[in-house]
Amino acid sequence: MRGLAGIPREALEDLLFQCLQGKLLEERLRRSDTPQVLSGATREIDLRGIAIARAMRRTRDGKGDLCFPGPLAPGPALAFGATPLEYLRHAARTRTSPASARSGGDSWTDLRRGILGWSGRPGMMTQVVAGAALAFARRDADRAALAFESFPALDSGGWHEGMSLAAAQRAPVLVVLAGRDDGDRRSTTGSIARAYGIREIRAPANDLASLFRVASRARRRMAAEGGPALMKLGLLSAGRRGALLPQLRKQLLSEGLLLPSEIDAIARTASAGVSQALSRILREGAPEPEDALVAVRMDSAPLHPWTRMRSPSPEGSRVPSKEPGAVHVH
Amino acid sequence: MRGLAGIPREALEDLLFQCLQGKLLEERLRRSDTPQVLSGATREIDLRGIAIARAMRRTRDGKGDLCFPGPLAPGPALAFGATPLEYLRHAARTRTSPASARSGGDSWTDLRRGILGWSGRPGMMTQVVAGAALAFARRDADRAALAFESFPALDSGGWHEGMSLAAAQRAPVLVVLAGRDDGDRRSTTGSIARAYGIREIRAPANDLASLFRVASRARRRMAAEGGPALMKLGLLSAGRRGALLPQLRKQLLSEGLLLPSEIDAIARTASAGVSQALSRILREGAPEPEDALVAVRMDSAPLHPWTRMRSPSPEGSRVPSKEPGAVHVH
Amino acid sequence: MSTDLPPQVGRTRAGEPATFLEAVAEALWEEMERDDRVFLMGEDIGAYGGAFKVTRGFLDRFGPSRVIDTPISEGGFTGAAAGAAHMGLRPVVEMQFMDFISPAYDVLTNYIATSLYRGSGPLPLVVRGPAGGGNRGGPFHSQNVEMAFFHTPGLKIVYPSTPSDAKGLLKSAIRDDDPVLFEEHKGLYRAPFCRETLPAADRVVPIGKARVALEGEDLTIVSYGLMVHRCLEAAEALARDRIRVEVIDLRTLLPLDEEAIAASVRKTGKLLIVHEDTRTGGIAGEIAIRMNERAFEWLDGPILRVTAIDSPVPFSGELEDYFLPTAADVATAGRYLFRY
Amino acid sequence: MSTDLPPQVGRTRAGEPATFLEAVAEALWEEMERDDRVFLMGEDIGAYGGAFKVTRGFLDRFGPSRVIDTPISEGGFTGAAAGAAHMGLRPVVEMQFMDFISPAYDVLTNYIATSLYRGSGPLPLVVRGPAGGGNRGGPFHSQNVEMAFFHTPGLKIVYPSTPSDAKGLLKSAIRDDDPVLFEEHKGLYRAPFCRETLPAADRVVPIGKARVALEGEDLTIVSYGLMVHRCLEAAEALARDRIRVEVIDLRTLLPLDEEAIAASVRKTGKLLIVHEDTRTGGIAGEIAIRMNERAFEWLDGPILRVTAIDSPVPFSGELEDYFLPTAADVATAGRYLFRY
Ligand SMILES: Cc1ncc(C[n+]2csc(CCOP(=O)(O)OP(=O)(O)O)c2C)c(N)n1
Ligand SMILES: Cc1ncc(C[n+]2csc(CCOP(=O)(O)OP(=O)(O)O)c2C)c(N)n1
Ligand SMILES: [Mg+2]
Ligand SMILES: [Mg+2]
Repeated sequence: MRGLAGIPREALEDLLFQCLQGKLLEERLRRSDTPQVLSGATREIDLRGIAIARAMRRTRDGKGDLCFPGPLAPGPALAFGATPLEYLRHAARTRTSPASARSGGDSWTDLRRGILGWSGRPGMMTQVVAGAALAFARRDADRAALAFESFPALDSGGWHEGMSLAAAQRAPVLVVLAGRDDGDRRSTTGSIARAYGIREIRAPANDLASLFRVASRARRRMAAEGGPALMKLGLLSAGRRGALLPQLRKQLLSEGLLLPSEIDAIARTASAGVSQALSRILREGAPEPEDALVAVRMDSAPLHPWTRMRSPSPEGSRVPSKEPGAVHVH
Repeated sequence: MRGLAGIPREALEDLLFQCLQGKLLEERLRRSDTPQVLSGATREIDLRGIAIARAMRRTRDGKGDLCFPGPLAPGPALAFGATPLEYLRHAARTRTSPASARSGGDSWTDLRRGILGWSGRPGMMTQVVAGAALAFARRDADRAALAFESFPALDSGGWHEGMSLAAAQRAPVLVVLAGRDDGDRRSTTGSIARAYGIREIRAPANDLASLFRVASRARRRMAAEGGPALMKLGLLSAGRRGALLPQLRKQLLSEGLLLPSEIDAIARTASAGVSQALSRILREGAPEPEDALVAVRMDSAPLHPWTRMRSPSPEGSRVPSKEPGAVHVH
Repeated sequence: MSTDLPPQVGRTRAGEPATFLEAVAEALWEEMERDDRVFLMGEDIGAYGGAFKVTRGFLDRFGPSRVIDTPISEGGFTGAAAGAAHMGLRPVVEMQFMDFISPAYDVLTNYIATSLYRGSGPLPLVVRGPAGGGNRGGPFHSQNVEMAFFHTPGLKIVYPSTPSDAKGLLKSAIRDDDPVLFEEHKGLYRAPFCRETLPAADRVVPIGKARVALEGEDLTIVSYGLMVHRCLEAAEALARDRIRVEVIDLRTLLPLDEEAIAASVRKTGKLLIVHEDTRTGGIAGEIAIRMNERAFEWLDGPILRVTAIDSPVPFSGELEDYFLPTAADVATAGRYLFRY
Repeated sequence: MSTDLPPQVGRTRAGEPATFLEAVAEALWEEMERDDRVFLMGEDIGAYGGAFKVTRGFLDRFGPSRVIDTPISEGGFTGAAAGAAHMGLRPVVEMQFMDFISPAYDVLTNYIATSLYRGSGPLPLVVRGPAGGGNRGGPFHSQNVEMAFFHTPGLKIVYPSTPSDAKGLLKSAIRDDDPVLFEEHKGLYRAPFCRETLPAADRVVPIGKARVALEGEDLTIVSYGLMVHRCLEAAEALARDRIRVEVIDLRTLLPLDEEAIAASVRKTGKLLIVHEDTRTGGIAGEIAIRMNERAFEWLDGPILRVTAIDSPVPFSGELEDYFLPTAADVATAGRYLFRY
């Protein structure tokens, strides 16, 4: 199949909207007047991640597919329904950020939407996602998992153990290799897939519609047959990256799927959302220091401030100290 | 090449001697009158490990090849010059055991001979051996490393990271997959080798001479060109295992390389060595308890026995205790 | 159905006393029957029934999707357990020996322990397995692993000393919404001296609460796991010298029940800590400073400890016996501290 | 040749003061020049010069066989370092951030730390890297890792607080026959307040010896790393209240120089321990029990501690500042303990 044939209109609208949103966000964040607090956010948003993630089954009840956006974050997270404002909150470390400003990078989880954050270990999340997929295989007919990893992550034992386990357990997880470089591997994605006895998915073209279609097909097959699959996204030159969105727009027009006025409306909505998010983020407050004390165990009472010696002897003294000038603390 | 053609006579004598030694040791240890203290030692000695290890360049000055005997221990260690008595000391945990009775399993190292012991982590030693091979690649023209691992060990991240690093650094290490089972891998040794971009060595036959030859060739090539290689030893039925040594003997005779009397002499030497080792081991003393305190750091003084409260207050008391009957300890 | 129960999970239903190992097996079995979200992962736990046969017969009863044989990849399957826990399941991961938790150190401390704090939700999972020395296992099959994780906020660590605690605490651990490490001392698994008839009812023991194993007025001894039994032996010996020892069994190491220790120290004025684990960096240190913070004025002598030696666990029997703390060591220290 | 030295290794030769980072770089450079067995492994340390540019220019000078860029596999390359050390080389492994040592936990604690004990000979290798918080790095780029390894017999742990100690101790670590973990606080790397003019001569600082950073009579404060500077600030504040503080900089955490601490405590009678690392299971505990064992009779107040909060390192600046101990916290505790 070529062009957009066979892709549902709703998916195409979404894809266009999310790609526009991503592109606008990226452009706005790159402008020289971007506030300092957002400096960590100005990374490229690879639209291919959006196209692949959009092919998953997304719900908002925690019963859809699962996605670890990895090195293509935040694209896939946006495709799973995260808003630009959430992303900016996360980048700006505000009180209302998805992780309450307690953790950064892409450590941002929203399980109802199916977004899974990480602990900054390239490769490790393939284990976690494999375990989630294992749960799907056991309990839910129609769920699958998606993980974006990078080539350098493949060298880690964490990735290997995750992939190996997913293969042994036939867990439905699609691992997409993407990132800013190809690494210097001495082997192909196909040979790696064969070493684990799993499927290789070829992403023959880099246009968004083809990627969506390939990912949809891989997802259907995983959900039906189980078992992981491996897919590689090649590097794109800046020019070809920039051409992805215009090409989608052109296809939509030339195949008569959306009218110019409809495309404009979608673009306006995306733009308004991004603008709103940007102006809103600057008004959002810094986190409360006490949030650093947030419980790390379910039953832990908020940590008492004893650390800081405000009450250095909570039990008090049985006998008064002998030192002159000693104080009695309770 | 077939038969024994091209294998140096010295190597053949050694091979025969070591295989006979291994076989005798195994048989004696399996007998019902084996002393209890050696119960941990009665494992099969796979002669194929001896044939492969004998193909390495062994010296006694710490400048030869290196071998981690792994799941085929102690065969390859014997081939690297370890004596049956050392093996029995290790198994019987005597004071004079290679690890001073402090550690067991195959955690037995003799770096002058080129034997490397482990810490009981399947797969991990491929890292260590890769690092040694890296040192060879850097400093020594003609050294190579050999590691025996098992199929289940391949699932570990440790193995993967070791193999990956060896491949990236072109370290000369031959990893032989051997063990009591083949695992349930969904892939072949060849596909695994290709995933790391390394050579697969085929072990077409299981006769000792062929294995020796294949390993010799692999070693020569590693030392010349660098880079790791992967080789699989298949499972052998008990019958075929039992046939390995008779076949070698037959080849030696039929190709006229050793006279029956020479073979007998070698067999007698091997037998005498094993008998001596067995009778000697029973007279060797248990370790001294203080050896448990052996320094774990180079500069650590022998640990003081404070732990046991023999001298609970080494510094003594500044003021006498107020308790009636208190003692003053110095 | 109870007629064809695997033997190690049928003691209590048959009204017989259970060993420590059987108590663990019963807890697993009952929790799996009670809650189908609970499932097991580990090496050789299925067809083979586990290295110590804790899970013998589980595969037949619960099937391969709830009794999962894993490859040798402790990091990988612990990470996978986290993923399954995210999805609402309640994994119980077996380490064949607790020593093998070390390849999972990274995922446990960085991903699993931090999940709740990072806003990624609770991760209810249990990592359990046989721990401890005295079994001639050598340095890699005898370790106590609590101190590798004690410093990690977000984890809980449980180390019971009796069958009834093992069963009740393992049930609590499985129902707990936090990740729990659960150590089972091999020396207790089949020990005849600690067989117990367990209540038939579903009884849980709360995590985070220590237990007074013996009441006394003169000296507090704090311990956990197998060493509790050594301390009780020592207490008997000391009782013959009219030294009345209070033995506190921590049961949970993290969070530490400092209130229970402080209460005892305020009564006795003397504190001895006993652990089988090696000395430097053992839990005795944390207890010592907490008691400095909370009960310094009540201390009538230094806080002391009896522990293993700072060395890997030796392989040979002679060396291992010397390495491990004994009841006699505890009694010597107790006598010294009493007289202090 | 010294004319084309990379800038970060040329300060001392040029007679200029060096930052902490430059002191580390100089130690590496000089040791590599002195001994061709020394080589480096780590992520992006070659062409890129390292995440913090400690090894900029090293690849050009020493070539790719002595400055080895590794894949992302901390366990693997630490294990490989052990293999190279077995063969007589002296590897120095860089963790890009010290946090990333956790995947190497297994090989470090089980293989490397036990080697000498197992009769496998010494394993001279160094694992070094940037540690500590205050840099807005969040939970995975701000950790102090000492307590993950403090419990492991066979390792040494060094955590210097000044450029001259960093240089002298790193040289010692590289020449040491034991595996040494070497933590470098990021907050010291380029801190102007701790620039120092270093002696041009080859000077080593012995491992295992603490340093009296400030002499005093009233109160002992023990610390290490960046926190030593906070303690010195606090001591200044306390001096204005006529409280004379003795500040001990541990420099080496393992083996712990308990003699130096005990000597000070016997003089002052009061002990406060300060560490940036989180509270429960921190080194303060071990110091507390050692001082109970060795100096209890001299204690005129409880042993107390000021530490970070028991939580992962928070990401946002506001939260991290609240999480970390400050000089003011130390002063408050010091004042309290003085008056006790
Ligand atoms: C265990 C561990 N080792 C190293 C790092 C540091 N690290 C984070 S990302 C990264 C490079 C990953 O390369 P790639 O996945 O290609 O990402 P990109 O080049 O797109 O940034 C490294 C070395 C880490 N976070 N964790
Ligand atoms: C990290 C770790 N996990 C698990 C084990 C336990 N273990 C030791 S050998 C082994 C099986 C290895 O299988 P294989 O290599 O085939 O050995 P064989 O079957 O020949 O005994 C297992 C699970 C271990 N020693 N270390
Ligand atoms: Mg990259
Ligand atoms: Mg096997």
